[in-house]
Amino acid sequence: MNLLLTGEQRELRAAVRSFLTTVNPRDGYAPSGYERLNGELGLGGLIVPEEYGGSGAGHRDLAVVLEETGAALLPGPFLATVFAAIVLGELGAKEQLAAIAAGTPATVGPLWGGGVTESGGALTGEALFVNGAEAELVLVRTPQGVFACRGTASPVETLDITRSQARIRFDGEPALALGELPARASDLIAVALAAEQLGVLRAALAAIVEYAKVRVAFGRQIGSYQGVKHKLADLHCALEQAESIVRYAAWTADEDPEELPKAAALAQAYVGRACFQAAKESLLLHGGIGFTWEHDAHLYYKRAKSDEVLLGPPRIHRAKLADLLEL
Amino acid sequence: MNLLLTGEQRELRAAVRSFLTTVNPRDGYAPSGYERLNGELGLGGLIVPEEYGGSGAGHRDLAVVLEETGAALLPGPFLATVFAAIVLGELGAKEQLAAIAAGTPATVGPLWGGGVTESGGALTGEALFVNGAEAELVLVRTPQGVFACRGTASPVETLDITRSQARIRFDGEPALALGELPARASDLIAVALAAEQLGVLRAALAAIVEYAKVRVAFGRQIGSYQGVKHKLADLHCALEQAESIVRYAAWTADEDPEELPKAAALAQAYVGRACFQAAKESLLLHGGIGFTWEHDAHLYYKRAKSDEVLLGPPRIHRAKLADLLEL
Amino acid sequence: MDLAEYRSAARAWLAENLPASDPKTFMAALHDAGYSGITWPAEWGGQGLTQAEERAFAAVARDFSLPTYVFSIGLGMCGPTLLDRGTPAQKERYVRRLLRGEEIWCQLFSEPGAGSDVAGLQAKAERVEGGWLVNGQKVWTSVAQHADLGLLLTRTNVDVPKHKGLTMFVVDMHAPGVTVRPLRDMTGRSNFNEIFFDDVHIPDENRIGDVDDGWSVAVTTLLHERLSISSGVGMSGQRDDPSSFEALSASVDTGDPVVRDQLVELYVRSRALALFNQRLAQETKAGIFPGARGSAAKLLLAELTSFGADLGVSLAGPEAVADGHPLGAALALAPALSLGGGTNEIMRNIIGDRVLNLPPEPRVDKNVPFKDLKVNS
Amino acid sequence: MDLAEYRSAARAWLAENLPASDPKTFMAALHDAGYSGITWPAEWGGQGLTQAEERAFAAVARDFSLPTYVFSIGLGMCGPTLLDRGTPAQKERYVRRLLRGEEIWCQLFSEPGAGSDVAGLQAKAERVEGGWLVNGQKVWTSVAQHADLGLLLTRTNVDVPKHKGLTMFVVDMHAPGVTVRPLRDMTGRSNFNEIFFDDVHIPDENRIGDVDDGWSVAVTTLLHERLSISSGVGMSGQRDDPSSFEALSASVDTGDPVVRDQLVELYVRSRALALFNQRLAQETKAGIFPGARGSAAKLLLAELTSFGADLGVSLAGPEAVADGHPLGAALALAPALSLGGGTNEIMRNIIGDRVLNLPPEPRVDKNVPFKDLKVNS
Repeated sequence: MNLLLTGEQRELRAAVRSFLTTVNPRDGYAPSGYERLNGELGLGGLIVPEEYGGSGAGHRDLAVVLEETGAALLPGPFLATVFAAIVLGELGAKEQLAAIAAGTPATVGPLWGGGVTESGGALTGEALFVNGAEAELVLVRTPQGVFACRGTASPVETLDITRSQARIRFDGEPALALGELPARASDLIAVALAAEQLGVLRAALAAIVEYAKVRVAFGRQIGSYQGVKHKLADLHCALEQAESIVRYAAWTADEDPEELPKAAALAQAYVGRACFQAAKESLLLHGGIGFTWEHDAHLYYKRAKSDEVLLGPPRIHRAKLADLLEL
Repeated sequence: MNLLLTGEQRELRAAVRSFLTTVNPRDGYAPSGYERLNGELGLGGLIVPEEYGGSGAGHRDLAVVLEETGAALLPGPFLATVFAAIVLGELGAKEQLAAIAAGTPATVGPLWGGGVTESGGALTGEALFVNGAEAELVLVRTPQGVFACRGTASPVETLDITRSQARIRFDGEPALALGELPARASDLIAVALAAEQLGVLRAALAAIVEYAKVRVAFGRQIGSYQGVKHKLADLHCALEQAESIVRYAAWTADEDPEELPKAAALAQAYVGRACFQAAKESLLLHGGIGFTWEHDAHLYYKRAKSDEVLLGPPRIHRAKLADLLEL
Repeated sequence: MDLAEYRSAARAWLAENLPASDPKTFMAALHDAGYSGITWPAEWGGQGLTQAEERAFAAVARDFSLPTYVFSIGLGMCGPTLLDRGTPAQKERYVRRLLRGEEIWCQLFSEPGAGSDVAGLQAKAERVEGGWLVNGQKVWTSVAQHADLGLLLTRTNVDVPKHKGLTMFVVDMHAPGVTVRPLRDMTGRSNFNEIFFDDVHIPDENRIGDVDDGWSVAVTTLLHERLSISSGVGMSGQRDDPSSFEALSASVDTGDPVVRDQLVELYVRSRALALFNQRLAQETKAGIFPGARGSAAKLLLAELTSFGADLGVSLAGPEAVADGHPLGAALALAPALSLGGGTNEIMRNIIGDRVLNLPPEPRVDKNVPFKDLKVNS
Repeated sequence: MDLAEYRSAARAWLAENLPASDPKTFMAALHDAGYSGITWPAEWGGQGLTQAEERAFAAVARDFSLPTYVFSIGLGMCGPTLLDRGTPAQKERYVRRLLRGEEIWCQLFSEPGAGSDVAGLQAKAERVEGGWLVNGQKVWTSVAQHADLGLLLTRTNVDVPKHKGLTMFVVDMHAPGVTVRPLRDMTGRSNFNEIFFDDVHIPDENRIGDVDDGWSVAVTTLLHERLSISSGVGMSGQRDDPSSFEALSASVDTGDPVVRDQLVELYVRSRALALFNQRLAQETKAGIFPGARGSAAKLLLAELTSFGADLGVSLAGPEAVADGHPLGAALALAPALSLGGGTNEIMRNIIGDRVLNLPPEPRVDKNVPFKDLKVNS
């Protein structure tokens, strides 16, 4: 088992990080930015096999990238497309994988609960889809399996303004059957999300650590007070553990399929919680400025919470762990 | 509803507190001390009706006394006798109540789980009894009801050296049937225990607050560091809430029988946990000295934990609350 | 008139006069009826009655919805400060109109660079012909967009330690050079304002207290602020809160024992705080002043609010963060309670220092002239 | 010899020589076989090999039970300090015998009045004819009852700030005036000792480093202490711990979903720390020195241990606190991990200061002569 980044992964991280410095999380989906992301950096088809035009990278590489897009709160359908690529990869849907490698924005949903059913090759119902309005390829989870189908998308108001969602309605649209969703796809999605959460955690902590070095109260920097310092030390401990878990879970995704389900549930159970805690403390320790709309603290806070419930109420990951541990 | 102490209760508290200053929690059961406690202070029969020789006091008064005996870690069968008096009071067992008012040390058990059964007027089995070796009057909970019966007591090693326990074995000893245990008795026992826990919490917190004012590290008192100060502030918040809950629960015991079950479960769910947290933090913040046998910090820590599980694993109180709240 | 009569008269009056067409008209009528400034001296427009009547009216008023929000800063903080520290002429000029709702007040202490450390503020007032000239910025000001007058704390001396160079004024919010700008907060709404002072002239007769003695005046105001917050905490509003125990146990599926256990935790914490607040209220009624212990109630409320909103969203799942769901909105608002009226860290300091009497931190800002002190730029 | 051969030779040797009849005999044999002081210079009795061999041996040794506990302070702290800071004569005199187990060492820094703040110690050494005279008390000393020699930190100057008036010595534990008294701790056992020094004479040749420069020597020792603690944390011992996830899920009734959820919490925390420790170990192997980040692992282990013991007793109920139940014993021992090797608060300071580079606390003890400093009486 290897929990360290390779030299190549460090280079990948540096390239992605450098690209993302230009991103403003409030700007929403910028197709031109995604063209560069998919083109020059080749991130869109990162985990798509080379034979379909992708980079054929593993989940450890993917985790490195998602940590950075999470830290930057990258808006637009990047994560949604990753989720779709994971599902298509597990289903072996060549044509759609090629489309993703070519830069087609995609999504899969609903990620929790139901709402859409198939009958006679057509879909009926309604559900929430991450970036449902931006996606050109929409994968729909139904009790009858996964289908590709465009419905009518209406954007909804989201707590996390950096990640749009849409309610997509299906009124008997014909759908392309792609097969039953393998359980492994859900686990891989959980690991990918945890990698994003690790990035959000790291960025939220870094922001308050820097602020604590310069903000002054009662004649000294607030980071010199143990009331602040000890909280930040605890968050650093959480970050170290979260990073270790994400590296491990990504490693099982690539190398140890039997351990993957447990590692994926562990990653959601630990990292999701730690990420929200860090974002919350970061916001609070910023004081009044952290409560303003203009400051980014609330973007991390809201992304952290939205991520924590993205795949369902967080208790489902713990319940899954209890089952896997045969408690 | 009244959550404040009356003038009389303040006097009672002062008298008990003054008496208890002479108590050393490591000395074990001192019958001579109990003679004064039961005689001069009249605490043994505090809640025994006046017609049976007691003081006929209410549960609010009892809570005031137990808070003090808890804070002093009074060794010996005081709490066990209170539990027995509660059970006998609810059963209306006049003769035994009179014995208690006259100073007979008593106990009731097992407080959790089973182990003893009745058949043909005789008891068989074995169970743990708080102060089982010191008690002259032993009340035994069986599936067939409550019985008075002396078995063969063997003291056991306890984590909490300030409160002895014994395993009592019954080999067909004839037993006096006292009736079915009313649910109310269990609630009253839970409230009484919470009052003791409030005292332990208060004393553990007071000890570390005083130490933090005098102990010096790096040239200043440790209480001036926010790392210590903020922890103590949080414990103070817990103390304020614990006191409020105990006053309320004792009030329902006297005045609002319908609310008592919920209040009793609330008291155990909140105060038991808060008490152990305070005792633990108190010990840890004492530093090395708190780890020594000679220092009293570990006595509070162990009493707090032993109290928290005295009536069973603490989750039972929360489960009861869930039922009572019809969740 | 005994209290029962007082209460029923108050109830009858409120029933008759509510809902009101306009806050200012209502306030004037409330004052005419004798319910504004119940404990304030009659000399300045109050009723000169006791805490008993005030509490009785407050208890009755809880069943109604009074349109008095814009007057709350004046009634809770500015008015009491004027009564404590104003000259007779100032009381004459301001208090009655405040009680009648003729002038709306706001409070101008906090600055972007001086939050927890209010005394580190930098907005400066310089002596000029006939008064003072004010330049600087204030923030987190409620109701400023409606206010006619403001209680303004300024720096008048940088050559002395920070607490010793402040002066308090009443400022005309309509004066030239005063700009009020709504401050959008993380909920997406504007609950507060920023105020900019650009060469604003204030006559010296508007000064409250002595020159450079403004901190002692501010302490009075802040004391009244804390009292008005802590007397209210946890006592009401539970019904409307989507993350309260009552609301959550009605809205989430309790089939899972783990969910039930988490709701029990919320119940336990909520009851613990509610009972503590009731005990504090009973003590106050019995003449025991809660003092700094009120900070414990404020801290606990902030933490409970945060815990409840977090739990609520976690239990409800993805739907709670879309479509303006009330639980998502509660989560966005929750930090307000941890930041307004003193952060959690400040509350813990107060409890440690003033309730537990722990030794203070070494102060690096106590004896340093303000101009030499490390401050936020 | 490649590492695989090295490993299998070590395994064969350990299998042949264990269990041993007597620790000292075993240590001498271990040295003769070339497994004591693997990375230490050959000149002073070490093997002069690399970290690779040391790690290989440690990995093999984990499958055996080596009777080396009484030598652990010498091997982990005193020996490395001598190698770093001793004179050639001192190295010649002490190091080889230490590696061969001929002399047992202990470390004498902590005092009742100087725990977290080691440099605030008061045991004093005064210059006398031919050396020094030591008076004072030390505490929390492991293996002192077996020790032949001790590394002793003393105060030699009270007219300078506290860090600048300390001197380090090697003390003969059998010298007249040295009294070792077992210290009973809250577990009821004596895991540590108190040491009293009453006019104990130490020759000047036993001084390590310069007069009044003992703090820099102590820093070396403490660095080695932290390394030897943090390299071990969380890596083993889980199997024997009754409050580990594995043990608890086997011993408690998991019929209640709430119990299962609490065990999941324990599992999550345990795995989180175990994986962090594995990552640190992999980094170390890759040449990335963990430094102060090891304090995070130590803090997390202390908190996990406390959490597990508390949970275990709570799940097991009344039986866990009677009859010497292993869970009760675990609860009594749990605080040791939060107190030994630096308290949780000290760990948080280290993480804040040295990992996050946060600004330091204002220091009131930095430039004050020791005699004027506030210390514990």
